Amino acid sequence: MSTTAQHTLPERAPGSGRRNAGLARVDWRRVAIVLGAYFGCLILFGAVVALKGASPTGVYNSLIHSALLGDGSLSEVIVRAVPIALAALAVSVPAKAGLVNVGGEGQLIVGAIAASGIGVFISGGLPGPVGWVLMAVGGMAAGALWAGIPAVLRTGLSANEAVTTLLMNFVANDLMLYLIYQPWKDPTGGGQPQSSPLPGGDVLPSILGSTINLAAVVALVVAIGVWGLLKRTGFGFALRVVGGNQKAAHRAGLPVNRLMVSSMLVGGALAGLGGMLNLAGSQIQLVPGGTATYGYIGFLAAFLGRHDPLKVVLAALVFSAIAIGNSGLELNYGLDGSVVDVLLALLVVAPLWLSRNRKEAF
Amino acid sequence: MHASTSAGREARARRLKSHAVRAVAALAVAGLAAGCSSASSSSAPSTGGGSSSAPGKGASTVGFIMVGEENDQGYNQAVYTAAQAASKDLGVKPLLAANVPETTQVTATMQAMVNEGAKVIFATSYGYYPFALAFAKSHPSIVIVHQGGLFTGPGKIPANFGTYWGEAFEPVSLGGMAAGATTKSDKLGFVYAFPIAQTIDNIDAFELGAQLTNPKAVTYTEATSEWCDPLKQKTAAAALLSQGADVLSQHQDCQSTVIEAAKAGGASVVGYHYDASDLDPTGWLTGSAWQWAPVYESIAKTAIAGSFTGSRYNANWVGTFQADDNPLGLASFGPKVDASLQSRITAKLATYKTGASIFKGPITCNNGKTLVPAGVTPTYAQINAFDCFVKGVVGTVPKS
Amino acid sequence: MTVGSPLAARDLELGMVFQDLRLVPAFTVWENVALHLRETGRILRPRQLQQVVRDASERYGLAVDPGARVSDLSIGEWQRVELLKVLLAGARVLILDEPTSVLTPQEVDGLFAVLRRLREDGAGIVIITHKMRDVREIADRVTVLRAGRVVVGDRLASSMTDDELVQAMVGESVVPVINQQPSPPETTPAIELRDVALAGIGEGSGLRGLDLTVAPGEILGVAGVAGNGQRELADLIAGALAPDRGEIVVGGKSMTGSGPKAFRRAGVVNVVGDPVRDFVVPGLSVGEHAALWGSMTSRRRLRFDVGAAATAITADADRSGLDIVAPTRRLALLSGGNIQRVLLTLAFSEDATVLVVSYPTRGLDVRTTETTRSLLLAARDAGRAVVLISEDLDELLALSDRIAVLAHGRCTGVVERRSTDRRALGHLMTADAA
Amino acid sequence: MNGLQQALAGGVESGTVILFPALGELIGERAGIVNLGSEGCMLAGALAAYALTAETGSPVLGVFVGAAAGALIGMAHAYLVVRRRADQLASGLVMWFLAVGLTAVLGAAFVSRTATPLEVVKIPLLGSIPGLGPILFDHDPLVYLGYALVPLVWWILFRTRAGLVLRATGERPEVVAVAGRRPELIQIAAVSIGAALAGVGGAQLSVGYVDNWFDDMTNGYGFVAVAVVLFAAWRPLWVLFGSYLFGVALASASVLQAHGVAVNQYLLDALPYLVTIVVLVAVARRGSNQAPEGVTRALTNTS
Repeated sequence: MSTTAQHTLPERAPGSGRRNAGLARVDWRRVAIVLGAYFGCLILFGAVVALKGASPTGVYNSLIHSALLGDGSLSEVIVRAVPIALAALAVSVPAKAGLVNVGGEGQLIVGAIAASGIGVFISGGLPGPVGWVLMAVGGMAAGALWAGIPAVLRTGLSANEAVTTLLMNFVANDLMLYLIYQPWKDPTGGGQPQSSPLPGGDVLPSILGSTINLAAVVALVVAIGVWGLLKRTGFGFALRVVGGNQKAAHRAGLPVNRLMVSSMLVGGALAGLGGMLNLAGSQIQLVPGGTATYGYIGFLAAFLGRHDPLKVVLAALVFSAIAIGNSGLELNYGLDGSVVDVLLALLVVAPLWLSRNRKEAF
Repeated sequence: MHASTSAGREARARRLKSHAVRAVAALAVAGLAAGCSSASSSSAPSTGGGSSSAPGKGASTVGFIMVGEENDQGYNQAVYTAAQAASKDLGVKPLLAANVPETTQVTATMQAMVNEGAKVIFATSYGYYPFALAFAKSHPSIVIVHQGGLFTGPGKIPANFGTYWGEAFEPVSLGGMAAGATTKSDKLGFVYAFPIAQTIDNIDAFELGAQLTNPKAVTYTEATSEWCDPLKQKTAAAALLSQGADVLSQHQDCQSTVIEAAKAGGASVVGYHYDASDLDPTGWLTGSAWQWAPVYESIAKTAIAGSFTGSRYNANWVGTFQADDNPLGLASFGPKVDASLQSRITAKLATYKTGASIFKGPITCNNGKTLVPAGVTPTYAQINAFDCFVKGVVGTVPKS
Repeated sequence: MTVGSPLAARDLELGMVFQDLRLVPAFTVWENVALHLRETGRILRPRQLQQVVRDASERYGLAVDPGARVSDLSIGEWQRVELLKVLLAGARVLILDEPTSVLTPQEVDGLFAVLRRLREDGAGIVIITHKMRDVREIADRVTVLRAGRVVVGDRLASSMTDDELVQAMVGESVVPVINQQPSPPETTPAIELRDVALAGIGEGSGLRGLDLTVAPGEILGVAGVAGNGQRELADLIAGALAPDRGEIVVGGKSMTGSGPKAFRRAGVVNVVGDPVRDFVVPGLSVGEHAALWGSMTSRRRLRFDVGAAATAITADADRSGLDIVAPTRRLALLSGGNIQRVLLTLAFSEDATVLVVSYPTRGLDVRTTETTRSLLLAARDAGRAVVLISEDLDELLALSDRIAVLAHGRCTGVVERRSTDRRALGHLMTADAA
Repeated sequence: MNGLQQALAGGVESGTVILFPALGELIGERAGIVNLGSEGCMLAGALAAYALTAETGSPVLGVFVGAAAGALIGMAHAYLVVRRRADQLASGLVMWFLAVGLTAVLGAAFVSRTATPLEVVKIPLLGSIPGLGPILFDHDPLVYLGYALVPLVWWILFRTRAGLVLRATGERPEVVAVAGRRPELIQIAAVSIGAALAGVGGAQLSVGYVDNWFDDMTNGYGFVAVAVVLFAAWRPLWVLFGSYLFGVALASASVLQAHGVAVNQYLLDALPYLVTIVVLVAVARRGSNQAPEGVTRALTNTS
C-alpha cells in the first residue's frame, strides 16, 4: 500500500488561526499527491480516447475550447449547471445533518412535474413573474415532499434514508411517465409522450441577449443563500451539530428530529427548484429522461465539492463544462456522446482515491 | 438518389425515441402552415446579431444532430448515410453529432456546429424540437430544420425554421397486407412502446391492411412502455408467440430483439423504419424504410440558394405517396411474399399515389363504436385523433 | 517472549477475554464460537457445533443457549460466551481484562465459581482489575502496575493488606478533600424524583420505580456497580430521556414532557459520563461547543454566539483553575482529560441549581481531580444541589452528604455519609433488589 | 402453455437477469460493502459477454468473460472503498457512470453484430412434467445456474467457515481480525465475486435472453437488484423470490396484454419499489433490523 497515507498535517483550527502557527504552512507533499491523483485520472481518460484513435492532447484542447472559448458555449455551461448544482446542494444540506440523500433525481423530477402542472393548468393566464413564483413554490413543495417522506420514515421508523430516497427516484420517474403518457399528454404533440409545453409567459426569459436565462440568476442567488444558511446561521450550525453527534445535539437541547427533517425538506426543495428551473428555463415540457441523470451527477458534484456550497457549485460547473465540451469532441473526433461519462467518473475517482489520505490526515 | 437503400444490408432500427412524430398532424396542417409561412416571408428577420443576407445562404457546412449512434443500422444510420450522401452531392462539409440526448445538450451541440461554420442544421430527433425552435429564434442567420416536428405557434414560424416528415401509416398498411396473406394461424403480433397517435394509426393501418388479404386476421398488441428495453421486448414477443401469433411487427426504437425472437420462434416479421431483411432473410416479409437523402438535399439547396424563407420547407412539410415524395417507402420483399402477393401490394401502393386511403369508411372500433362512417375518407386531422384500435385488433388503447 | 499476533497467541494456548467483548452480536452463540475454532473444518455442522458448546458450557458451568442470538443475551451471558470461546479454542492461560466491571454481584459470583473450577483443572488465569474485592476473592498472587511500571511484582495476595495494595496502586496516600460541612437544613428539594421508571439502555438494568430528593446545598452521591441504572438516572435528570412512568420535579415544577432545554432552563446542568459519546461534536472547536451549550439558556432559538462563548469559557477556566486549551482547537482531537476539563469548565460556569455529574474525575490527573472535587464542594456551598454518580466509593464518601445506592434499577438505600462506610455501601450494592 | 404458465416461465427467465446481480449484491453486502455500481457491472458483463460471443461464436466463453468484466468494475469499487476508504455510495455511482461511458464507447462496434445466443436446453425428464416443466425446465443454462446458485450461496454463507468469516466481516471486521483473518481482503474478494455475478446477470440479458447488445440496455435492473436485496433482508432464498416476483410482474404485463387485458404498466413498474419501501418500513418498525452492521455504517456515514 501507499505510504503516502502516513504523513500528518498540522492540526487545523477552524475559526481563528490565532494560536496555530502551522496553518500558514503549505504542505507541498499533500498538494503534490492531490494534483498527482487528478492528473493520473486525466491520463487515464487520455488513454481511453487514444484507444478510439483520438489524440489525447487534441481532445483536451478541443474540450477546453468548445466548453469555454467557443461562441456562446460558456452560457451553455451555465444553463446546464443549474439543475446539477441545485441537485448537488440538495445532497449537501442534509449531509450536514448526517443524512444521505440519494434522491436528487426523483426530487428534480417531481419538482418539474409540479412546475409543469402549475404552468400548464393554472398560471397560463397570469403575468410571467406570478407564474414563475407559483411554479417555483410548487416545484419546491413537491421536492420537499419527496424528500420529506424518507426523512420522516428515518426519524419516525428508522428506515434508512439512503435506501428510501434511492427507491423514491424510481417511483418519481414512473409517476412522470404515467402523467405524460396519459393524463397530461400534450394534445398537440401527436401523441408523443410529453406534457404540453409551458405557455410562453411561463418560460423564463433570457438575460442580456445571451442564452443564459433567469434560471441561472435564481440558481446563483439560491446557492449563495444556501452558503449563508449553512455557514452563517444558527440553523446551519445546528445541522452541523446534529450531523456531528446526534446525542450531543439532543443533550444540547436541539430538536434533532425536526432539524433532520428540515434539512431534507430544504434539500428536497432545492432539487425541486432545480427541476422547475430546468423545465421553465430549458426543457419547457416534461419528456422521458428530461432530467438526464442530473440528480446522480449532482450527488457526485456534492461529493467532489465536499458539501461546501460554493465548491459544490464549482463542481457542478465543471461537470457541466465537460458535458458541453463534449460536442467539440463529437464534431472533431467522432467520439461517442457517452465518452464524457468516463471523464466525469474519473474526475471523481481522484477524490475517492484520496479519501484515505484525507481521513488519516485528521 | 439511392443513398439510404444500401442500409438494407443490415438493419436494426433503434433509438427512434423521437423522430417519428407528429407526422399525421403535420399533414393535417401542412397546407395551412405553408400559407402562413409564405406570408411571413415578406418580413425578413432583422433582430439579433444575424447578417442581413438570407438565412443559410451560401452555406458550405451543414450540421446533422442524431439522437442515436450513426452505426445503429437503424433510424439514425439512415440519417447518417443520407447526410453523407447529400453533403457529397452538394459539395458541402457535413458536421455529424451522434448520441445527443434531448436535453440542453442539443443547444450546446448546435452552438458548437455554428462555431464550426455550419449555416444549415438538421435536428433529426423529435425531442429536439423546443431547443431547435429556440435556437432558430436566437440565430436568425442559421437555417434550422427539424425532422418530425410541427410548428403550431405561437406567432408566425421564424423565417429560418421549418419541419419536415413523411407519412407513415400507408406504407405500414402494405406490410399488414403481407402479414395477413402469409399467416397460417390468422394471428399477428404488434409490439409497440406507447399508445401514441402515430402508433395507434400504424396498428390500425396494419390490421386493416392485413384484412385486405385475410379477413380472418387478428392483431394482438403488446405495449412495453419503453422505447428500447430489450428485456421487455423479449417478454412481449414471447407472450405474442405463445398466443399463437406467427407474424410480428413493431413500433420500437430498436427492433432487432423482436426480430431475433420471431426468428427463434419460427415466426415471420414485418419491419418498421428500416429494411432489416438480412437479420432474418427467410422470415422477413417486408416493411417500411426511410430514404432521407433527397429531402436533405432539397432543403439544403434551397437554403444555399438563399431562398429558404418562404419556401415550402419554411413550414411544416410532409412527404406523401400522393405527392410522390414520401421519404418512408416500402422495404424489400422476403421469399415468403410470392410474386402475386407482391403485385397486389404494389398495386395497392399505386392507389395511394392516386389519392386512395386505407382509412376509408366504414371502419369500426374493436369496442363496437364507429370510427369512420361508411363512404367517408377521414382527413389527416381526423386520423390523428383516432383513439381506438379497429375491429380485429386485440387490446385497448389506455384512456387519457 | 513476544506474542506477535492473535493467532500466535492462540498457538501458545493463550486466551484473552477483552473488556469490550469481541463477539458478533448478529451471530448465534455457536457461530461466534465457530468463528474462532479452526479445528471444526471448512464445513460447519450446526448440530455438532451446538453440542460442542453445550458440552463445554456444562463442563465449565457456563450456562448459555448455543442457538441464541448474542444480541439477545445479557452482558453476563456475553462474557460467558467469550469465555467459552477462548476455552474451546484450547486456551490454558486465560487473561481477563476487567471482567467484573459490567457484572452484577451474582454474576460476579458465578464468574468466580467458574474461574475456580478452571484453576482446579490446571488453567492459569490472569485477571486485570482495579477492584479490591476481585483481588481478595479470586487472586492467589498479585502484581500491581502503575503508570506502565511494575510496582509490586508477583506477591502472594494473602501477604498484602488492603492498605498496602491501595498504597501500591495509587503510589502515595491520597488525602481526599473531605466534605466537612454539616448537612444542609431541610428545605424544598431542588429536585425530586417520584416513582420514576424507565426501560434499560443497552445492557443497563433501567430504573424500576425510584424515589429521590436532593436539597439545595447538598451533594447526593449515587453508588452502585455500573449498569444498575446510573446512566438512565443521569439521562432522566438531564431531560435527555423521558421516564416511562413517574414524575420529575425541579424547583417545585413538574418537568413531565420536557426536553433537555427545559431542564437546563430550570437550572439542571449535566456533566455526562461519556463525553465522546454524548458531548463531543466532531469538527467543532471548543468555543463552538461553548456556544452550543450556552444556547440552551438563550430564549432565541438556534442562536449561537461563538466569539462571546469562547471569551467566556476562557475566563471561566481561568477562574476555576481548570486548565483548558485554546477555544479555537477542535475538541474531538483532544485527549480525554482535556475534553473532560472543557466539559467541567462549562458545567461549573453555569448558573445551575442542580448539577448532575457522572464520573467527573475519570481520566483526570491527580491535580485536576482535586480541583474538580473542590469545585463540586464549592457548588454545593453556593447552594446548588449536586447529584454525583460515581463508582469510586472513596470519592463518594469524601464528597457526599448523603449516598443513594442503586442496584438493579432500584434504590436499595439512602444513607447519611457520616453514618456509613465502604462495607455498608457494598452491602447495599449487592443487596437483593427484589 | 396457458397464460399463467407463460407469465411464470417468462418471470423465471427475466427474473434470472435480476437474480444474479441481486445474489452478487447480497454477497458484497453480507461482507459490509454496498455496491450501487451493480448496474455498471451488469452493463460491463452484458457487453463483454456479447462481444466475446460475437467474436468467438462461443456464448459460454462470453459468459465467463462477462463475469470477469463485472468483477473488474467491482474490484475497482472494492479497492476504492476498502483500501482507500472511499464513500461507498459515491464510488458505486462513479462505477456506474464509468461503465455507461466505457460500454458506450467500446460497445458501439457491437451494436449491430449478430451472435450465437445460449441455447435453450429442455431438461429431459423434468421438462416434460405437465404444468411445471415448461415453467422451470425449458430455459437457457444460466437459468439453471441460477437455481443452483441460490442454495449454494446460502450454503456457503451459513454452512461453511468461509461464509461465516465473510458474514462476520460484514458485521464486525475487528472481530475477524482478532480471529486471525484479514477483513480487507475478504471484503475485496466478496465484492469482486458479487460483481462477477452481476456480470453474469448482464450476460444472461445479452446472450441468454434477448440476444442483443444496446447502449445502456440494463435499463436500471442493477438498481432493482439492490432493491431486491433490501426486500429480501439479505436472505438468499428471499432474493430468489424477489427477483422472480419482479420477473413475473414484467412478464405478466405482457401476457395479460396478449390476452387483450389492459394493464397499468406504470403502476406495475412502480410497484416493486413501493413494496420494497413498505418492507423496509415494516422491518424497521419491528426493530429487527437485519442489515449487516457494515452496511448500516456505510449508509449512514457521509464522507
